[in-house]
Formats: sequence, C-alpha cells, structure tokens
Amino acid sequence: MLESIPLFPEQASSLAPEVDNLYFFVLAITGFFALLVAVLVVIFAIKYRDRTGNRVGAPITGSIPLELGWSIIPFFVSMAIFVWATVVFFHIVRPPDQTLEIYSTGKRWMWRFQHIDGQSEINELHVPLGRPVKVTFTSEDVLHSLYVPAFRVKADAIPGRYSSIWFTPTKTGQYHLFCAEYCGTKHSGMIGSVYVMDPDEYQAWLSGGGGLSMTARGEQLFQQLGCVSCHLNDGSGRGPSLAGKFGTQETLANGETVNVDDTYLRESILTPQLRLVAGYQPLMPTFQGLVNEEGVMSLIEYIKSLPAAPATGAATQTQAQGR
Amino acid sequence: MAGHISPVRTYAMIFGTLMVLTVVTVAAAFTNLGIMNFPVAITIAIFKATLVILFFMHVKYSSRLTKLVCGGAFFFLGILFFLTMTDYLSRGWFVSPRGTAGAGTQVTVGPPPPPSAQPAAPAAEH
Amino acid sequence: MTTTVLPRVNYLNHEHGVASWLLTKDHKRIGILYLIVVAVAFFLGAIFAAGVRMELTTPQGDLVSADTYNKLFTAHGVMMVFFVLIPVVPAILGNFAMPLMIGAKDVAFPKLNLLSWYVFVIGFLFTIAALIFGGVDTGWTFYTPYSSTASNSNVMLTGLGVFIAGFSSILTGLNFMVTIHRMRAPGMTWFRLPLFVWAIYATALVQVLGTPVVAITVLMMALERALGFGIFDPRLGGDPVLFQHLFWFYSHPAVYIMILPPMGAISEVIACFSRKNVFGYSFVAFSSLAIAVFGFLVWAHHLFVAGISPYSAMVFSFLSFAVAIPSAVKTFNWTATLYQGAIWWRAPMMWVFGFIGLFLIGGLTGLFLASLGLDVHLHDTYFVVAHFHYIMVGGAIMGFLAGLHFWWPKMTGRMYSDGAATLSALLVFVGFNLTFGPQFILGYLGMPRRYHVYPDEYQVLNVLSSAGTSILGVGYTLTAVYLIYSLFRGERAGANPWLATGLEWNNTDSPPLPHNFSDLPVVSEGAYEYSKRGMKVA
Amino acid sequence: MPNGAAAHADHHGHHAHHPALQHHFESLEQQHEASTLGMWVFLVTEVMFFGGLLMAYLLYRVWYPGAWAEASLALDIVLGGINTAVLIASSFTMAMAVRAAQTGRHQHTVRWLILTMALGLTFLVIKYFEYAHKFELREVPGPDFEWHGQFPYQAQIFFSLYFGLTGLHALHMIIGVTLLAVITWMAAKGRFTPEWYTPVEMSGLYWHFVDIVWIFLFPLLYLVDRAHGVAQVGV
Ligand code: HEA
Ligand code: HEA
Ligand code: HEC
Ligand code: CUA
Ligand SMILES: [Cu+2]
Repeated sequence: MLESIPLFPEQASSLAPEVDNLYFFVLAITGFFALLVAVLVVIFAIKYRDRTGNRVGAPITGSIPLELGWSIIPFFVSMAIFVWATVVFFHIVRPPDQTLEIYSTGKRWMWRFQHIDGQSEINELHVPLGRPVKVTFTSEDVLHSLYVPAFRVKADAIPGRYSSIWFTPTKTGQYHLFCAEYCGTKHSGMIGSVYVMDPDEYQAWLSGGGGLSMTARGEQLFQQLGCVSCHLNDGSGRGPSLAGKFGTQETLANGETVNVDDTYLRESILTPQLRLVAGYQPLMPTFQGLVNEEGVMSLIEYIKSLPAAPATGAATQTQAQGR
Repeated sequence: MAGHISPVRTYAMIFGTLMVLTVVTVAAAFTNLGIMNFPVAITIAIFKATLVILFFMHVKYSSRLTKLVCGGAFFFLGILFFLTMTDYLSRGWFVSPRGTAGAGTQVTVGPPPPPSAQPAAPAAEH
Repeated sequence: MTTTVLPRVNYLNHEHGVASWLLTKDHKRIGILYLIVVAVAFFLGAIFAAGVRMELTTPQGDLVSADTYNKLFTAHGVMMVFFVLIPVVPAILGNFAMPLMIGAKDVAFPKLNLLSWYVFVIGFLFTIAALIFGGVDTGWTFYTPYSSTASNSNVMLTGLGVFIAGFSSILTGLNFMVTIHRMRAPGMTWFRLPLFVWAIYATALVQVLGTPVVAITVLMMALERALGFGIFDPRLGGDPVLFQHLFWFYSHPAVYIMILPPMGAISEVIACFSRKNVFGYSFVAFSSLAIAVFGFLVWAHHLFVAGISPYSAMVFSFLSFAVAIPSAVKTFNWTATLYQGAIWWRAPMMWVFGFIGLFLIGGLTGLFLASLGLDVHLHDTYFVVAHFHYIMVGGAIMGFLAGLHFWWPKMTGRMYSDGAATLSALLVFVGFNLTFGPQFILGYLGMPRRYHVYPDEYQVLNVLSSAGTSILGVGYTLTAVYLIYSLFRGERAGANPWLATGLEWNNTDSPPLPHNFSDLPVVSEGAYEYSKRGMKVA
Repeated sequence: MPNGAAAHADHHGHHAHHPALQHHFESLEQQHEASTLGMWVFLVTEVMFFGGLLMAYLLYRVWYPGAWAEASLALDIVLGGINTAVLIASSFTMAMAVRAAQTGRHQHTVRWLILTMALGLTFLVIKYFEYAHKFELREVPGPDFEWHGQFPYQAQIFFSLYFGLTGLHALHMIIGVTLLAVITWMAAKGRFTPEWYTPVEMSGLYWHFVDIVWIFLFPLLYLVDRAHGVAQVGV
C-alpha cells in the first residue's frame, strides 16, 4: 500500500479535466503570489537584519501608486479566476439534454439507487461509459451529500426537495462514492462505489435483474392510489390533465407562475394544497405517508413519460412557448 | 449638559400622528389593494418608526455618530434580507433540461423567464 | 536574574487575594482572567484534536467509536472557535493593551467588562456540562435538521453555551467600540491610533452586528429541538438551508473576528521590530474596516453545494474574491514595511514570520474555495479543513502568540527566554506544515471531512498529518513551559524592553500602574514615529 | 472629542465632581456621551437579534402567502390593535418622563414613569390573554399543534414565528418594566438632576426601541391579508 501515495484523484468524467485545469490555473496564480511574498519577506528579513536593536529603519511611510497597484492587480487576477471558475461551475450544474436518468434517496446511512428500468441497488451505482448520467436525489431524514471525487461532482441531499448531479464517465473502473455532508454516527460509513462499465456490459447488467421499470411502477401507483380518477388525460377530470405537463410553466391560483419540475411535482403530490393550480378546487388529498420517496419518484417518472395530449378545453393550461 | 428639550406640543403631535397612523394601517389592511397591501403596511410602519426614532429618541437632535449608528443597524439588516433573498428569489430562474438542477423549485413572480432558460422537451426514449 | 518582588505598585500587586481578582474592574486584570479561561479551553480543544488525529492514524475506526469520534471533533470545533479563537485576541490582548494604547484609564464600562467575563465563563461551563453529560455530535456548525431532530439533547446545552458566550462577545465589542470613540487621550486622533486599535475597532463592529444573529439562530434551533417549533423543519415546508444562511451570516464575519485582531497585533510587532512606520498606515487601517464590512457580504460561499440558487452562488463567489483584496493589501504592506527596516530578530518577530507564511497559504487556498467550479469538488473535504487551520491556527494563533510575546513583558514585568521562544516558533512552524500540508492533498483526493473511517489509500498522508501534530504539540507545550517559568524566574523587564513607540511602553511602567498612567498622556505624534527617536538609521 | 483640555488638573481628587461621575471618566459630558453611544450600539445588536427571526418571517411569507393569510386571520386584531395603541401611548409617557427629568421636575418624572409602567403592564396582561387563548385552541407549535385550515404545516411555521417574535418582544417588555421600576425608585429618591439624568434617558431609548419593534410586528403578524380574508372566508 505504501508504494501508492496518490497525489491526484483519477479523472473519470468529462468534468474532471475541466476542474483539474482550473485547479492548476489557480494553483499557479496563488503559487506566484505566495512565492512573491515569501521570497521578499525572507530577503528583507536577512538583508535588513539589525543585531543591535537600537537602530531605526528608513523613514518610509507609504506610496499611493504601490497601494493602488497591489489592490488593482490582484483584483483583476482574481476576476480571471472568478470567470473561469463560474464557467466550469455552470457546466457542472447544468446537465445536457439527453441524460440517462437515475433516482436516488439518501437516508442514514445508505444510498439507494433506482434505475428507470427497474433495478435498484444500495451503495452501488452502475453506469455506462460515455453517456451523460443524471442522478436526481433527495434525503429521507437529515442532510447528506452525494459525492464522487473521480467525477468532481457533489451536491447536498435535502429532505423535502430534489437535488441532482450529472456526469459523463470517461473511464471504466470502480470509484468511491461518499456522503460528504455530516449526518451522524455512520456518516463515514455512508459510502459506496460507482462502477463505470462498457455500454454492452452495462446492458447485460441491466437485463440481469430488476422488476418493473419505474414508469411502469409509476403507472401502477397512479392506478392504485386513485390518481386516475381525477387526472384524466383529456383534462375533463376534477384535476388538471398531467399529460405533457412536465417542463412547462403552471399558473397558480394566486397569479404566480411556477416551473413544473421534479420538486414541484413532488410537492404537488405530498402537499397539494400549498400551490393550487388556477381554476381548480383544493380537492386533492395529500399522499404523505401513503407513498414513499421512491414511489413518488416513480410517479414523477410516469408523469414525465406522459406525452403531451392534443390541446384540450382546460383553460388553465399555460403551455410555455419553448415546447 | 441637558440635551435637547422638545416642547410638549411636539411630543403630543407625534403621539397623535402615531395613533392616527395606527388607525390608517388597520384601515388599509381591510381595503383590498391587491399586491400593494404589504408595501403600504410596511411603509406606514417605517414611517411610524422613523417618527419615534427622530423625535421620541431625539435622533433628530443627536450627533452625526448617533445617526450613523442608527442608520447602520438598518443597513446591515437590509444586507441580511437582501442577500438571503437573492438566493430564494433566483432559485426559480435556473431551469435545466429535464428539471431539477439542485436549486429546487421556486415560485417565480411575474413573467416567465426568457426562452433560453426554457426546458427542452422530455426525451422520447422511455 | 532576580527573584525579588516586583518593585512599585502595579496592577498586579496593589490588591491581593482571589476576591480582588474576581471582583476587579481593571481592564488589565480582566484581560488576565480571560487568558486563564482561554488557556483552559485551548488545552481542552487541543486534547480533543490530539484524539482526532490519533484516531485518524489508521483507516479503521479502532481507537474510539464512531459516536465518540463525532463528539471529539464537535467538541474540538466548538471549543476552539467559540471559546478560544473568538475571545483570544480581543478579550485578552485587546482588554489588556487597547485602553493603554489610546491613553485611557479604563474601558468605558468597566463593570460591563467584568460582566462579559462572567457571562463568558457561564457559557463555557454550559458547554463543559454538555461534554460531561455525554457530548454533542453535530459538528460546530449545528446544521438542521440533524441538530433539531437526530442529535441527542445535549445539543441544547451546547447551543445555550454558545448563545451565552455570544453575549459576552457582543458586550466586549460594544465596550471597545465606545471606548475607542469616547476615551482617547487628548491628541490621540483617529489617524494616530495604533493599528491594533483599528483592528479591534473593526472587530467590534462585526461582534456587534453579527453575533446577535447567530444567537437567535442557535436559539431557534434549540427551540425547535426542545419544543417542536418548526422554523427550519422540512416536514412543515420549512427550509433547512435557511439555518445555514443565518448561521453563516454570522459565522463568516466571525472568521474576521478571529483574524482581524491578530492582524492588528502583527502590525504592531512588525513596526516595532523593523523600527519603522507601518507602510501605508491608512491603507492598513481602512483595510480592517473594509474586511469587517465586506465580510458581511460573502457568507453563502459556505453554501455553494448546499442547494442555493446558482446565480446567487455566483454573486457570493464574486464578493468572496473582492473581500480577499483588503487582506492582500495588508499582506503587501507588511512586506513593504520590512523593506529598508532595521529588523531586530527577537522572538515576537519570529512568530510574525511564521504568521505571514501560514496566513498566506491559508488565505490563498481560500481563493480555491471561493472558486465555484473548484468548491463543488472541495467542499466538505480535508482541503477545507487544511484551509481553515492554516488561517486559524497558522494565522490567528500564531498572530496571538506574536502579540502575547510582544506584550508579555508589559503584562507580567518579566522577560522570557528569547532562545526558547525562537525554538518553539520554529517547532510550531514545522509541525504545523507537516500536520496540515498533507491535508490539502487529501482534500483534493476527495477525502471528506468528519470521517471516522476512511479508505486505505489515504493512510500515508494521514499518518504524516498525525506525526506533525506531535511536533506541533511539543512546540505549544514548550511555549507554555517557558512562559510560565518566566513568571517566577524571568528577568525584570524595564518599562520598554523593545524600545517600542506607543503609550503603553513609554508612559507607564511594566507592569502598568493600577490606573494605567500617573499623568494622563497627551499625544502629539503618529503611532510609529521611530525615525523621530534620535536613533541611528540602519 | 474625547475629554476637554484641562484634563488632569484635579486628577484623582474627585471632590469637585458630581457624585455620579465615575473615576475613569474625565467629565460628566464624556461619561454621558459614552453611555449614549453604548446604548445606541446595544440597540443595534437588538435590531440584528430580531433580524434573524424577521428574516425567517420574510422568507416564509414570500413562500407561503396563503398560509400566512390564513394563520394571521386567527389572531385577534382588536387585542392587537389595542396593544399597539397602549404601547404608543407608553412611548409618549416615556418621552414625557425624560422631558421632566431634563427640566428637573422629579415629581413629574416619577408620575410619568409610573404611567409608562402601567401601560407596559397593560400590554403584558393583554398579551397574556392572547397567549392563553392560543394555548386553549392548541395553536401553539409543537407536537400538539392543531390547525383546521388548509395549510396546517405552514400555519405551524407562522405560529412558531408569531410566538418567537412576540415572545421575545414580551421578554423585552418585562425587562423594560423592571428597568423602569428601578429608575422610578431612583427618581423618587431625587437622584437625577438636569445635569445628570442619563439612566432615565437610556431606559427611554430602550423603551422606544421596544415600541418600534411592536410597530413592525403588528402589521406583520396581525394584518397580513385581512382584506382578502374578509372577502373569501372559507375559500
Ligand atoms: C480566521 C478564519 C478564516 C479566515 C480569515 C478565512 C478567510 C477566507 N476564507 Fe475561509 N474558512 C474558515 C476560516 C477562515 N477563512 C473556516 C473555519 C471555514 C470552514 C467552516 C466549516 O465549514 O467548518 C472556511 C471555509 C471557507 C470556504 C467554504 C469552503 C467550503 O466549505 O466549501 C470558503 C469559500 O469560499 C472560504 C474562503 C475564504 C476566503 C476567500 C478568505 C479570504 O478572506 C482570504 C484572504 C487572504 C488572502 C487572499 C491572502 C493574502 C493575499 C495575497 C498574498 C495577495 C494575492 C491575492 C489575490 C491574487 C487575490 N473559506
Ligand atoms: C482555533 C481553532 C482551531 C485550532 C487551534 C485547531 C487545532 C488543531 N486541529 Fe482543528 N478544527 C477546528 C478549529 C481548530 N483546530 C474546527 C473549527 C474544526 C471543525 C470541526 C467540525 O468539523 O465541526 C476542526 C477540525 C479538525 C479536524 C477535522 C476533523 C474531521 O473533520 O473529522 C482535524 C483533523 O486533523 C483537526 C486537527 C487539529 C490539530 C491537529 C490541531 C492542532 O493545532 C492542535 C495542536 C495541539 C496539540 C497537539 C496539543 C498541545 C499539547 C498539549 C496541550 C499538551 C498535552 C497534550 C496531551 C496530553 C495530549 N481539527
Ligand atoms: C380527489 C381528486 C384527486 C386525486 C385523487 C388526485 N389529484 Fe392531483 N390534483 C387534483 C386537483 C383538483 C388538482 C389541482 C389543484 C391543485 O393544484 O391542488 C391536482 C393537481 C395535481 C398536480 C399539479 C398539476 C399541475 O398542473 O400543476 C399533480 C402533479 C397531481 N395533482 C398529481 C397527482 C397524483 C400523482 C395523484 C395520485 C397519487 C393525484 N394527483 C391524485 C385532484 C386530485
Ligand atoms: Cu450521509 Cu453523511
Ligand atoms: Cu467564510
């Protein structure tokens, strides 16, 4: 074990080189300033050393040009870092269009991953090489944080809403998966592995097990919980049609608008009274306690999969322009 | 060293104004002003507080330092409110393709965000 | 070397007995009282740190259980932050030296000053009680919902302890602010104030404006825990991230409470041992105020991956870079002060050299963390741990020790061994880098913080880090030994052993008189007019 | 600004000084200025102290306007309104008390102070009845919280903030009344003169501050959405 003292983590995602380049850039800049100051301090300390203690230094009080110089130059230098780092950041937080979706829930002290096709795994995550993957997750108790150092991605899992990370694996292998937000006794045991596999191996792995796909499970739940009785696809039910709703903007009863995304759907299912859709009565019961986090995720996946129905009479559906 | 001595009349007038404003604020609350209800209530409260500060607390006659200290408190309170709200109010701006981006849903008041931030259509594959 | 009783009446010997100390209203004695409590807190905190490092020498959790480990680092963080670093310079050196430096007989509210100390001790006792009853395991940041739902109920006691200690900090800040405004000696204009006083003033601003917010936040958390209030509770629709906003609204500025006063002390020591004006006096003075004010604008850089809006993160990242500029100004001005100085290599100056080196690394690694794209990877890893230890231990504690060595002869009337002090500065410097240097690498490798067990490949660096701790420990222990020794056997220090400028050195004895000055000083020149002293230019 | 010229003429010999002058000050003037500044800075900390709670209030009001409207309707606007008037009146009497002290009329000072305390106590008694009623209705946040409106969860947040804010305010009132009691006693013993009445002035500042807090709390808590509330009861 001694022979392998790693200095840099593996680069296993398309984001990793971006982050590392930025790192070296900042390292170079800060290294320059650190050396500059350190070398000057050492030189001055030796060159102007006075062993007697009863002499005084030259009567210099300051220099405005110098002051301006060493405020303005570091400012612009740090702005260069800022701009670059922000660009990288937006690459990290904004996933590309076509991603493989994986859902996850963190709870003390394990991560459960749910693949669309039905497999679920604990503290292990299998992903195919070369394909952008997005993991959407939440927490069932306290804060956690999903962290894969080899991919340079991390985000906190927050109870009550969804977070996500995305990455495109670029190297097959097994990588650490950590919980990076302190969550109690076995915080350091809330770890696992990410396996990056060749696409065909991944396909084989996928077909290896698993029950219903998430969409199918969602559809099942949609029937079982009675959602269908109100949410008819043609918009004639007591509740709004959910077909094609995902990704649009909804107008609420109080005149505000809201983006229909995962967190909003989750909220609509668990606390429906909170934000009423314009033109509807607060009839929808809460499903808190009747369906677990994974059930909610399946429902969401199902709702996402509903194709947009041809425009209906429901006056309240404000389809956003981009669709 | 006695500080500024205000005439009783001033105090009485301020007292009267404060009482009237209290009635006004209640009346305004019961009038439907749409989204203006909250701003109106807050404006009246700020005005009342200013009166108390300037006259009852004698800031009007105090040194610049006292004025500065007093203003400073509200300035930093403003920073707390303002910068925290930059987070909460801009969460809804960030819409990534296919939903969540780590910021969570937030309500946006007003017109929808520009088209560039619009979500793409759901992937057709599943 | 003499062992006779100190001659003349001074603040140490004009009254005797425990009661004369516990009821004192003398700012100098109160400074000493703080020194004692803070030393105890530091000792406890250091022992917890030693426990943490011992556990981490092996990847398995074989020394202590997971819960114990969590309690160790929590106790370490709480002790070090709230009971060491926040009071260490303002309450000890500030109390002792600041009124002397501005030519006042005391602080503006001496009784309040004593009260602050008692409040501090009560807060300390609450925290200790929580430790005795079993300890807390939330981390020093008390994040909800963990603290309000999952942790044990000692979190309330600790929270209360922090809340109470917060009031001590507020009262001290208030007192100092008023003192600096209202108690300056005739002729002591703002631009003749020593830079330490400026730094204390800036610190007081932060204490007064920030601390109440964390106090109420911790109180809300405790109420949530105790009574089931639901302000941050996600089950009710509350936002746990709001707690983080409120917590860091104080706790980021609080890092400047920790670093500004040591920076002030550094300015004093550099000026004295370079025998020069501090280069760009007014820039150094105003940069303290700038840090204090802009420090309030950057707190959410602790929340970059906590689920805040990316646009807001961008704003906070920008502001974090901006707040680095005043620190840069200070660093460059210190460096420039050395230029063409007559640099006298005495012990306080050795700690200053250490400070500059370590603060530089700590501050510059702060830039890595302020960079959004990097912080996603680095957040909550050992990189952060290394960053803040470089600033807090390498910077603030080193700066405190520089100041302590500088004012020690004034406080006690005794000199310590210069050789021993130089050696321990060196030991601390070396041990420190060995302890925390490897943690930068660990952090970039991805080792998360607050981990009781960790993957095998991180072991080598962790062992290095633990080894460094023992050198560091020896360094600190040595410091304690020769300082205590000097109390009994140290040479008498004259009124001004460093030939420094400043009222505390030139207008009163060592140790100072009970009421500071026999004649109230009248000031007629700037703080560091070494060139007017009739000494030879080097 | 700090201390005048003839600073150390009679240093250590305080015989010529006002009995209230503490040894470390050079003059009553300086002492008074220090106290005033100290009090103001203290009020700044108080503003920030309430600020934390107000921040939480602001966020949830923006997030949950419906719940806020609903929960606010459950507060008794008559009692709240009366209390507002009572506090404003007490601020007026307090200002008059300070004025009486400035002009050296002890008897007036005492009387105005007693009136102020009486008003303060009235406020607290009314508050007590409001609280008691809430306890009866189980509208106190915690495990027993009950709410029959549309937004049971968010209403609980509202009431957490309601009790947090008004509780903290009431605590300040209690401290204020105690403070005034001491000051009244001092005034009755004739401790204050037109040269030195700093304690009266300082407790006045504190009292006005507490009043200001309530000036904000009243519309924030009681008047959230009365207009709609009236229009669409029971939505
Ligand atoms: C005394 C304490 C102290 C101080 C002074 C600082 C100073 C700074 N800190 Fe640090 N910080 C902490 C204590 C401190 N910090 C602690 C305790 C934590 C972790 C808390 C926890 O989670 O437990 C933390 C965490 C922390 C984070 C969050 C990391 C994370 O959790 O993800 C960030 C992010 O931006 C950060 C940034 C900075 C910056 C930019 C500065 C700047 O002020 C530094 C400025 C100084 C310099 C820049 C050096 C001198 C300048 C030059 C030599 C010139 C060259 C300069 C340029 C080119 C700009 N710090
Ligand atoms: C002022 C602040 C301060 C100081 C001085 C220190 C000092 C030290 N800290 Fe501290 N540390 C923090 C503030 C500080 N720390 C904070 C805020 C945290 C975050 C907590 C959290 O996550 O909530 C933290 C967390 C922290 C961790 C991370 C724990 C984790 O995330 O799992 C580690 C690990 O190495 C560590 C190590 C050390 C070490 C080795 C020292 C050394 O400098 C200590 C050196 C001293 C000695 C080694 C002892 C001296 C010797 C004696 C007094 C003689 C007697 C000794 C014995 C008998 C043993 N600290
Ligand atoms: C009793 C009827 C009823 C049932 C059963 C019901 N809903 Fe609803 N739902 C409604 C009504 C009415 C609305 C519109 C008012 C509102 O926003 O609450 C609605 C709104 C929604 C919305 C928000 C739609 C939008 O346009 O923004 C979603 C998502 C939703 N329901 C999902 C579900 C799911 C999933 C289930 C089953 C688990 C379900 N509903 C069961 C009546 C119902
Ligand atoms: Cu989950 Cu840490
Ligand atoms: Cu910070």
